[in-house]
Amino acid sequence: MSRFSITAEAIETAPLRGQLLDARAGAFASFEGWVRDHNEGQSVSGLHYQAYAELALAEGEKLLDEALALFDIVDARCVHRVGELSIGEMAVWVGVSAGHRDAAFAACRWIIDETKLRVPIWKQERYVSGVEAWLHPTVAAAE
Amino acid sequence: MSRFSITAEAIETAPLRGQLLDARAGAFASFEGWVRDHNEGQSVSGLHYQAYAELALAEGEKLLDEALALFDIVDARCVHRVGELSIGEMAVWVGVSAGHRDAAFAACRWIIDETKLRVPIWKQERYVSGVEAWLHPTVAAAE
Amino acid sequence: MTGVQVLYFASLRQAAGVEGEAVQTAASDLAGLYAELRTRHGFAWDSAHLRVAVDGAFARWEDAPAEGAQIAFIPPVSGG
Amino acid sequence: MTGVQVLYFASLRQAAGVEGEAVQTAASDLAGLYAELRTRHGFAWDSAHLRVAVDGAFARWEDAPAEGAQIAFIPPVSGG
Repeated sequence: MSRFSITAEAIETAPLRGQLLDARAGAFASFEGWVRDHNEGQSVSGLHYQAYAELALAEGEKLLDEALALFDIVDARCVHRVGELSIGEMAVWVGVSAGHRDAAFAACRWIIDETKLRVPIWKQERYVSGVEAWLHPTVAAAE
Repeated sequence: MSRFSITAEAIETAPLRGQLLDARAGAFASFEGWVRDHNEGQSVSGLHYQAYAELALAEGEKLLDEALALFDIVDARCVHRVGELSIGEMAVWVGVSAGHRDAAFAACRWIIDETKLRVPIWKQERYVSGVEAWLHPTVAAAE
Repeated sequence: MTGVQVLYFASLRQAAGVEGEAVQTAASDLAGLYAELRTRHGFAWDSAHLRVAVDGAFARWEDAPAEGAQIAFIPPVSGG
Repeated sequence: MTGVQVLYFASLRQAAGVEGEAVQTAASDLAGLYAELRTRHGFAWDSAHLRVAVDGAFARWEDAPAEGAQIAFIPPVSGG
Protein backbone atom coordinates (compact mmCIF):
# COMPACT_ATOMS: atom_id res chain seq x y z
CA MET A 1 0.00 0.00 0.00
CA SER A 2 1.18 3.44 -0.83
CA ARG A 3 1.17 6.04 1.98
CA PHE A 4 2.92 8.85 0.10
CA SER A 5 1.51 10.29 -3.09
CA ILE A 6 1.94 13.16 -5.52
CA THR A 7 -0.93 14.81 -7.34
CA ALA A 8 -1.34 17.46 -10.01
CA GLU A 9 -4.98 18.01 -8.93
CA ALA A 10 -6.35 19.87 -5.89
CA ILE A 11 -5.70 17.72 -2.79
CA GLU A 12 -8.80 15.92 -1.49
CA THR A 13 -8.18 15.22 2.18
CA ALA A 14 -11.39 13.34 3.08
CA PRO A 15 -10.48 10.03 1.36
CA LEU A 16 -6.99 10.11 2.91
CA ARG A 17 -8.36 10.80 6.38
CA GLY A 18 -10.83 7.96 5.80
CA GLN A 19 -7.94 5.56 5.24
CA LEU A 20 -6.66 6.42 8.73
CA LEU A 21 -9.88 5.72 10.67
CA ASP A 22 -9.24 2.92 13.14
CA ALA A 23 -11.06 1.83 16.29
CA ARG A 24 -7.70 1.80 18.16
CA ALA A 25 -7.05 5.47 17.33
CA GLY A 26 -8.01 8.14 19.84
CA ALA A 27 -6.05 10.96 18.23
CA PHE A 28 -5.65 12.34 14.72
CA ALA A 29 -3.24 15.16 13.89
CA SER A 30 -3.00 16.73 10.48
CA PHE A 31 -1.01 19.46 8.80
CA GLU A 32 -1.66 21.46 5.64
CA GLY A 33 0.80 23.70 3.83
CA TRP A 34 -1.01 26.59 2.15
CA VAL A 35 0.32 28.98 -0.48
CA ARG A 36 0.62 32.31 1.27
CA ASP A 37 0.81 35.74 -0.28
CA HIS A 38 4.30 36.61 0.89
CA ASN A 39 7.68 35.06 1.66
CA GLU A 40 10.67 36.77 3.23
CA GLY A 41 9.34 40.23 2.51
CA GLN A 42 8.27 39.66 -1.10
CA SER A 43 4.67 39.60 -2.35
CA VAL A 44 3.93 36.21 -3.89
CA SER A 45 1.28 35.77 -6.58
CA GLY A 46 1.58 31.99 -6.96
CA LEU A 47 3.79 28.94 -6.89
CA HIS A 48 4.95 26.17 -9.13
CA TYR A 49 6.03 22.84 -7.62
CA GLN A 50 8.18 20.45 -9.61
CA ALA A 51 8.93 16.88 -8.48
CA TYR A 52 11.34 14.16 -9.52
CA ALA A 53 8.32 11.89 -9.21
CA GLU A 54 9.98 8.48 -9.30
CA LEU A 55 12.48 9.30 -6.55
CA ALA A 56 10.04 11.47 -4.58
CA LEU A 57 7.56 8.60 -4.30
CA ALA A 58 10.26 6.17 -3.18
CA GLU A 59 11.75 8.62 -0.67
CA GLY A 60 8.32 9.64 0.64
CA GLU A 61 7.31 6.02 1.17
CA LYS A 62 10.59 5.33 2.98
CA LEU A 63 10.04 8.35 5.20
CA LEU A 64 6.54 7.17 6.18
CA ASP A 65 7.85 3.68 6.91
CA GLU A 66 10.41 5.30 9.20
CA ALA A 67 7.68 7.33 10.94
CA LEU A 68 5.71 4.14 11.64
CA ALA A 69 8.81 2.59 13.19
CA LEU A 70 9.84 5.69 15.19
CA PHE A 71 6.49 6.72 16.68
CA ASP A 72 3.69 4.88 18.48
CA ILE A 73 1.12 5.64 15.78
CA VAL A 74 -1.54 3.63 13.98
CA ASP A 75 -1.00 4.93 10.44
CA ALA A 76 0.00 8.00 8.38
CA ARG A 77 -0.41 9.53 4.95
CA CYS A 78 1.26 12.36 3.06
CA VAL A 79 0.36 13.87 -0.30
CA HIS A 80 2.18 16.65 -2.15
CA ARG A 81 0.74 18.77 -4.94
CA VAL A 82 2.73 19.61 -8.08
CA GLY A 83 2.18 22.12 -10.89
CA GLU A 84 0.76 25.64 -10.65
CA LEU A 85 -0.83 26.75 -7.37
CA SER A 86 -2.63 29.95 -6.46
CA ILE A 87 -2.68 31.79 -3.12
CA GLY A 88 -4.66 29.77 -0.56
CA GLU A 89 -4.27 26.42 -2.32
CA MET A 90 -3.01 23.39 -0.41
CA ALA A 91 0.52 22.33 -1.35
CA VAL A 92 0.95 19.44 1.05
CA TRP A 93 -1.13 17.43 3.53
CA VAL A 94 0.01 15.12 6.34
CA GLY A 95 -2.36 13.02 8.46
CA VAL A 96 -1.50 10.74 11.38
CA SER A 97 -3.73 8.54 13.55
CA ALA A 98 -2.52 7.25 16.93
CA GLY A 99 -3.74 5.92 20.25
CA HIS A 100 -2.76 9.17 21.99
CA ARG A 101 -2.08 12.75 20.96
CA ASP A 102 1.60 12.92 21.95
CA ALA A 103 2.58 10.49 19.22
CA ALA A 104 0.10 11.89 16.70
CA PHE A 105 1.50 15.43 17.01
CA ALA A 106 5.15 14.34 17.12
CA ALA A 107 4.87 12.09 14.07
CA CYS A 108 2.88 14.66 12.07
CA ARG A 109 5.53 17.30 12.74
CA TRP A 110 8.36 14.89 11.93
CA ILE A 111 6.77 13.85 8.64
CA ILE A 112 6.32 17.39 7.35
CA ASP A 113 9.85 18.34 8.47
CA GLU A 114 11.43 15.30 6.79
CA THR A 115 9.33 15.77 3.66
CA LYS A 116 10.66 19.30 3.30
CA LEU A 117 14.24 18.15 3.91
CA ARG A 118 14.43 14.96 1.89
CA VAL A 119 11.79 14.56 -0.79
CA PRO A 120 12.94 15.81 -4.23
CA ILE A 121 10.28 18.45 -4.82
CA TRP A 122 11.07 22.07 -5.61
CA LYS A 123 9.14 25.29 -5.24
CA GLN A 124 9.29 28.17 -7.68
CA GLU A 125 7.77 31.40 -6.41
CA ARG A 126 6.17 33.90 -8.75
CA TYR A 127 6.36 37.39 -7.33
CA VAL A 128 3.93 40.22 -7.89
CA SER A 129 6.89 42.01 -9.54
CA GLY A 130 6.81 39.39 -12.33
CA VAL A 131 10.07 37.73 -11.30
CA GLU A 132 10.14 33.96 -10.76
CA ALA A 133 12.65 32.17 -8.53
CA TRP A 134 13.39 28.57 -7.64
CA LEU A 135 13.87 28.16 -3.92
CA HIS A 136 16.88 26.14 -2.75
CA PRO A 137 17.31 26.36 1.02
CA THR A 138 21.13 26.48 0.90
CA VAL A 139 21.40 28.76 -2.14
CA ALA A 140 23.54 31.26 -0.20
CA ALA A 141 26.15 28.55 0.45
CA ALA A 142 26.35 27.77 -3.27
CA GLU A 143 27.32 31.25 -4.33
CA MET B 1 -17.24 36.23 16.86
CA SER B 2 -17.27 32.91 18.59
CA ARG B 3 -14.22 30.66 18.17
CA PHE B 4 -15.22 27.92 20.62
CA SER B 5 -18.43 25.96 20.20
CA ILE B 6 -20.29 22.94 21.54
CA THR B 7 -22.47 20.72 19.41
CA ALA B 8 -24.79 17.78 19.95
CA GLU B 9 -24.50 16.84 16.25
CA ALA B 10 -21.64 15.14 14.38
CA ILE B 11 -18.82 17.69 13.99
CA GLU B 12 -18.52 19.18 10.50
CA THR B 13 -14.94 20.34 10.11
CA ALA B 14 -15.07 21.84 6.60
CA PRO B 15 -16.97 25.04 7.53
CA LEU B 16 -14.67 25.63 10.52
CA ARG B 17 -11.55 25.12 8.42
CA GLY B 18 -13.08 27.50 5.88
CA GLN B 19 -13.27 30.22 8.54
CA LEU B 20 -9.50 29.92 8.99
CA LEU B 21 -8.47 30.37 5.35
CA ASP B 22 -6.34 33.48 5.03
CA ALA B 23 -3.87 34.65 2.40
CA ARG B 24 -1.30 35.34 5.15
CA ALA B 25 -1.44 31.73 6.39
CA GLY B 26 1.13 29.22 5.11
CA ALA B 27 0.41 26.55 7.71
CA PHE B 28 -2.68 24.88 9.11
CA ALA B 29 -2.53 22.35 11.95
CA SER B 30 -5.54 20.46 13.21
CA PHE B 31 -6.32 17.87 15.83
CA GLU B 32 -9.24 15.47 16.19
CA GLY B 33 -10.09 13.40 19.25
CA TRP B 34 -11.74 10.14 18.23
CA VAL B 35 -13.62 7.68 20.43
CA ARG B 36 -11.41 4.62 20.64
CA ASP B 37 -12.40 1.10 21.57
CA HIS B 38 -10.34 0.84 24.74
CA ASN B 39 -9.01 2.91 27.63
CA GLU B 40 -6.58 1.81 30.30
CA GLY B 41 -7.09 -1.87 29.58
CA GLN B 42 -10.90 -1.84 29.37
CA SER B 43 -12.96 -2.40 26.22
CA VAL B 44 -15.07 0.67 25.53
CA SER B 45 -18.36 0.46 23.60
CA GLY B 46 -19.16 4.19 23.57
CA LEU B 47 -18.98 7.51 25.36
CA HIS B 48 -21.25 10.15 26.73
CA TYR B 49 -20.02 13.75 27.04
CA GLN B 50 -21.76 16.20 29.34
CA ALA B 51 -20.99 19.93 29.41
CA TYR B 52 -21.80 22.82 31.66
CA ALA B 53 -22.51 24.67 28.46
CA GLU B 54 -22.69 28.25 29.71
CA LEU B 55 -19.34 28.08 31.52
CA ALA B 56 -17.70 25.82 28.91
CA LEU B 57 -18.41 28.34 26.14
CA ALA B 58 -17.05 31.22 28.21
CA GLU B 59 -13.95 29.29 29.29
CA GLY B 60 -13.33 27.94 25.77
CA GLU B 61 -13.57 31.43 24.28
CA LYS B 62 -11.16 32.77 26.91
CA LEU B 63 -8.72 29.95 26.15
CA LEU B 64 -8.76 30.72 22.41
CA ASP B 65 -8.24 34.43 23.12
CA GLU B 66 -5.21 33.43 25.19
CA ALA B 67 -3.89 31.24 22.35
CA LEU B 68 -4.12 34.19 19.94
CA ALA B 69 -2.11 36.31 22.38
CA LEU B 70 0.48 33.61 23.20
CA PHE B 71 1.27 32.29 19.71
CA ASP B 72 2.09 33.91 16.37
CA ILE B 73 -1.01 32.53 14.66
CA VAL B 74 -3.63 33.94 12.32
CA ASP B 75 -6.73 32.35 13.86
CA ALA B 76 -8.06 29.25 15.66
CA ARG B 77 -11.26 27.32 16.29
CA CYS B 78 -12.29 24.55 18.66
CA VAL B 79 -15.51 22.58 18.79
CA HIS B 80 -16.50 19.90 21.31
CA ARG B 81 -19.22 17.32 20.85
CA VAL B 82 -21.67 16.42 23.64
CA GLY B 83 -24.16 13.56 24.05
CA GLU B 84 -23.78 9.94 23.02
CA LEU B 85 -20.83 8.98 20.80
CA SER B 86 -19.94 5.66 19.18
CA ILE B 87 -16.48 4.23 18.51
CA GLY B 88 -14.75 6.20 15.75
CA GLU B 89 -16.81 9.38 16.18
CA MET B 90 -15.10 12.74 16.61
CA ALA B 91 -15.33 14.16 20.13
CA VAL B 92 -13.31 17.33 19.62
CA TRP B 93 -11.70 19.29 16.80
CA VAL B 94 -9.05 22.02 16.96
CA GLY B 95 -7.84 23.98 13.92
CA VAL B 96 -5.14 26.67 13.78
CA SER B 97 -3.88 28.75 10.85
CA ALA B 98 -0.53 30.55 11.04
CA GLY B 99 2.20 32.05 8.90
CA HIS B 100 4.54 29.17 9.76
CA ARG B 101 4.22 25.63 11.04
CA ASP B 102 6.05 26.08 14.36
CA ALA B 103 3.32 28.32 15.73
CA ALA B 104 0.50 26.32 14.11
CA PHE B 105 1.61 23.06 15.76
CA ALA B 106 2.43 24.66 19.13
CA ALA B 107 -0.89 26.50 19.38
CA CYS B 108 -2.91 23.48 18.23
CA ARG B 109 -1.30 21.33 20.90
CA TRP B 110 -1.75 23.99 23.57
CA ILE B 111 -5.43 24.45 22.75
CA ILE B 112 -6.29 20.76 23.01
CA ASP B 113 -4.26 20.43 26.24
CA GLU B 114 -5.93 23.46 27.85
CA THR B 115 -9.37 22.37 26.66
CA LYS B 116 -8.90 19.04 28.39
CA LEU B 117 -7.65 20.74 31.57
CA ARG B 118 -9.99 23.69 31.90
CA VAL B 119 -13.24 23.42 29.99
CA PRO B 120 -16.12 21.98 32.07
CA ILE B 121 -16.93 18.95 29.95
CA TRP B 122 -17.01 15.40 31.33
CA LYS B 123 -16.65 12.02 29.70
CA GLN B 124 -18.57 8.94 30.77
CA GLU B 125 -17.25 5.68 29.34
CA ARG B 126 -19.56 2.75 28.65
CA TYR B 127 -17.65 -0.51 28.86
CA VAL B 128 -18.39 -3.70 26.95
CA SER B 129 -19.02 -5.24 30.41
CA GLY B 130 -22.10 -2.96 30.75
CA VAL B 131 -20.56 -0.77 33.45
CA GLU B 132 -20.52 3.03 32.98
CA ALA B 133 -18.04 5.37 34.66
CA TRP B 134 -17.52 9.12 34.74
CA LEU B 135 -13.87 9.99 34.25
CA HIS B 136 -12.34 12.52 36.61
CA PRO B 137 -8.57 12.76 36.12
CA THR B 138 -7.75 13.15 39.82
CA VAL B 139 -10.31 10.63 41.09
CA ALA B 140 -7.57 8.66 42.91
CA ALA B 141 -6.68 11.73 44.98
CA ALA B 142 -10.31 12.14 46.07
CA GLU B 143 -10.66 8.72 47.63
CA MET C 1 -31.63 31.51 55.07
CA THR C 2 -30.56 32.10 51.48
CA GLY C 3 -32.34 30.50 48.53
CA VAL C 4 -30.08 29.34 45.67
CA GLN C 5 -30.27 27.06 42.64
CA VAL C 6 -27.59 24.34 42.61
CA LEU C 7 -26.34 22.48 39.49
CA TYR C 8 -24.57 19.10 39.49
CA PHE C 9 -22.43 17.54 36.77
CA ALA C 10 -20.96 14.13 35.94
CA SER C 11 -20.39 11.91 39.02
CA LEU C 12 -21.91 14.55 41.33
CA ARG C 13 -25.09 14.46 39.24
CA GLN C 14 -25.03 10.68 39.34
CA ALA C 15 -24.68 10.71 43.16
CA ALA C 16 -27.36 13.38 43.67
CA GLY C 17 -29.73 11.74 41.20
CA VAL C 18 -30.83 15.16 39.93
CA GLU C 19 -29.38 17.75 37.50
CA GLY C 20 -29.99 20.49 40.02
CA GLU C 21 -32.16 21.56 42.91
CA ALA C 22 -33.42 24.60 44.81
CA VAL C 23 -31.68 24.82 48.18
CA GLN C 24 -32.27 26.94 51.30
CA THR C 25 -28.98 27.36 53.11
CA ALA C 26 -27.67 29.00 56.27
CA ALA C 27 -24.06 28.55 55.08
CA SER C 28 -21.94 31.71 55.11
CA ASP C 29 -19.82 30.69 52.13
CA LEU C 30 -19.89 28.32 49.16
CA ALA C 31 -17.59 25.85 50.94
CA GLY C 32 -20.17 25.60 53.71
CA LEU C 33 -22.98 25.11 51.18
CA TYR C 34 -21.04 22.30 49.51
CA ALA C 35 -20.39 20.65 52.90
CA GLU C 36 -24.17 20.60 53.57
CA LEU C 37 -24.91 19.08 50.16
CA ARG C 38 -22.05 16.60 50.48
CA THR C 39 -23.63 15.30 53.69
CA ARG C 40 -27.09 15.16 52.08
CA HIS C 41 -26.01 13.30 48.92
CA GLY C 42 -22.90 11.43 50.09
CA PHE C 43 -20.58 13.06 47.53
CA ALA C 44 -17.13 11.40 47.47
CA TRP C 45 -15.28 14.63 46.71
CA ASP C 46 -13.74 17.01 49.18
CA SER C 47 -14.20 20.63 48.04
CA ALA C 48 -10.41 20.88 47.56
CA HIS C 49 -10.83 18.70 44.46
CA LEU C 50 -13.68 20.73 42.97
CA ARG C 51 -14.13 24.19 41.55
CA VAL C 52 -17.22 26.28 42.07
CA ALA C 53 -19.02 28.63 39.68
CA VAL C 54 -21.70 31.25 40.27
CA ASP C 55 -23.99 32.42 37.48
CA GLY C 56 -21.76 30.92 34.77
CA ALA C 57 -18.38 32.23 35.99
CA PHE C 58 -15.77 30.63 38.23
CA ALA C 59 -16.07 31.83 41.85
CA ARG C 60 -14.23 31.39 45.17
CA TRP C 61 -15.18 28.97 47.94
CA GLU C 62 -15.12 31.84 50.44
CA ASP C 63 -17.74 33.82 48.48
CA ALA C 64 -21.11 34.09 50.22
CA PRO C 65 -24.13 32.55 48.49
CA ALA C 66 -26.36 35.31 47.09
CA GLU C 67 -30.13 35.05 47.03
CA GLY C 68 -31.26 33.59 43.68
CA ALA C 69 -27.73 32.69 42.52
CA GLN C 70 -27.11 29.70 40.28
CA ILE C 71 -24.27 27.73 41.85
CA ALA C 72 -22.43 24.88 40.09
CA PHE C 73 -19.97 22.41 41.59
CA ILE C 74 -17.33 21.42 39.03
CA PRO C 75 -15.60 18.05 39.42
CA PRO C 76 -12.29 17.48 37.60
CA VAL C 77 -13.01 17.78 33.88
CA SER C 78 -12.41 15.06 31.28
CA GLY C 79 -13.33 16.52 27.91
CA GLY C 80 -11.31 16.03 24.76
CA MET D 1 32.83 6.73 -23.82
CA THR D 2 29.68 5.93 -21.83
CA GLY D 3 26.20 6.94 -22.99
CA VAL D 4 23.81 8.09 -20.24
CA GLN D 5 20.54 10.00 -19.93
CA VAL D 6 20.74 13.04 -17.63
CA LEU D 7 17.77 14.70 -15.85
CA TYR D 8 17.70 18.27 -14.53
CA PHE D 9 15.37 19.82 -11.96
CA ALA D 10 14.44 23.28 -10.70
CA SER D 11 17.23 25.87 -11.15
CA LEU D 12 19.47 23.33 -12.91
CA ARG D 13 16.70 22.73 -15.47
CA GLN D 14 16.30 26.49 -15.84
CA ALA D 15 20.06 26.92 -16.43
CA ALA D 16 20.32 23.97 -18.84
CA GLY D 17 17.16 24.99 -20.71
CA VAL D 18 16.14 21.34 -21.08
CA GLU D 19 14.51 18.73 -18.81
CA GLY D 20 17.17 16.23 -19.72
CA GLU D 21 19.59 15.18 -22.40
CA ALA D 22 21.56 12.22 -23.74
CA VAL D 23 25.24 12.58 -22.91
CA GLN D 24 28.40 10.75 -24.01
CA THR D 25 30.97 10.99 -21.24
CA ALA D 26 34.54 9.89 -20.57
CA ALA D 27 34.16 10.72 -16.84
CA SER D 28 35.13 7.90 -14.49
CA ASP D 29 32.59 8.88 -11.82
CA LEU D 30 29.39 10.90 -11.39
CA ALA D 31 31.30 13.84 -9.89
CA GLY D 32 33.34 14.03 -13.10
CA LEU D 33 30.19 13.83 -15.21
CA TYR D 34 28.64 16.70 -13.25
CA ALA D 35 31.83 18.77 -13.65
CA GLU D 36 31.59 18.36 -17.45
CA LEU D 37 27.93 19.39 -17.49
CA ARG D 38 28.54 22.28 -15.09
CA THR D 39 31.10 23.68 -17.55
CA ARG D 40 28.72 23.15 -20.48
CA HIS D 41 25.66 24.80 -18.86
CA GLY D 42 27.26 27.19 -16.36
CA PHE D 43 25.55 25.65 -13.30
CA ALA D 44 26.07 27.75 -10.16
CA TRP D 45 26.20 24.76 -7.82
CA ASP D 46 29.27 22.89 -6.72
CA SER D 47 28.57 19.14 -6.48
CA ALA D 48 29.01 19.34 -2.69
CA HIS D 49 25.63 21.11 -2.56
CA LEU D 50 23.82 18.56 -4.72
CA ARG D 51 22.81 14.95 -4.44
CA VAL D 52 22.91 12.51 -7.33
CA ALA D 53 20.50 9.70 -8.21
CA VAL D 54 20.82 6.83 -10.65
CA ASP D 55 17.77 5.04 -12.04
CA GLY D 56 15.46 6.52 -9.39
CA ALA D 57 17.60 5.85 -6.30
CA PHE D 58 20.13 8.03 -4.50
CA ALA D 59 23.71 7.18 -5.54
CA ARG D 60 27.26 8.24 -4.63
CA TRP D 61 29.40 10.79 -6.49
CA GLU D 62 32.21 8.23 -6.73
CA ASP D 63 29.99 5.70 -8.57
CA ALA D 64 30.93 5.15 -12.21
CA PRO D 65 28.35 6.08 -14.86
CA ALA D 66 26.87 2.88 -16.36
CA GLU D 67 25.89 2.63 -20.02
CA GLY D 68 22.23 3.55 -20.43
CA ALA D 69 21.79 4.79 -16.85
CA GLN D 70 19.35 7.59 -16.01
CA ILE D 71 21.26 10.09 -13.88
CA ALA D 72 19.61 12.95 -11.99
CA PHE D 73 21.27 15.89 -10.24
CA ILE D 74 19.27 16.95 -7.19
CA PRO D 75 19.58 20.55 -5.96
CA PRO D 76 18.51 21.36 -2.39
CA VAL D 77 14.82 20.57 -2.14
CA SER D 78 12.07 23.04 -1.22
CA GLY D 79 8.81 21.11 -1.09
CA GLY D 80 6.16 21.55 1.59
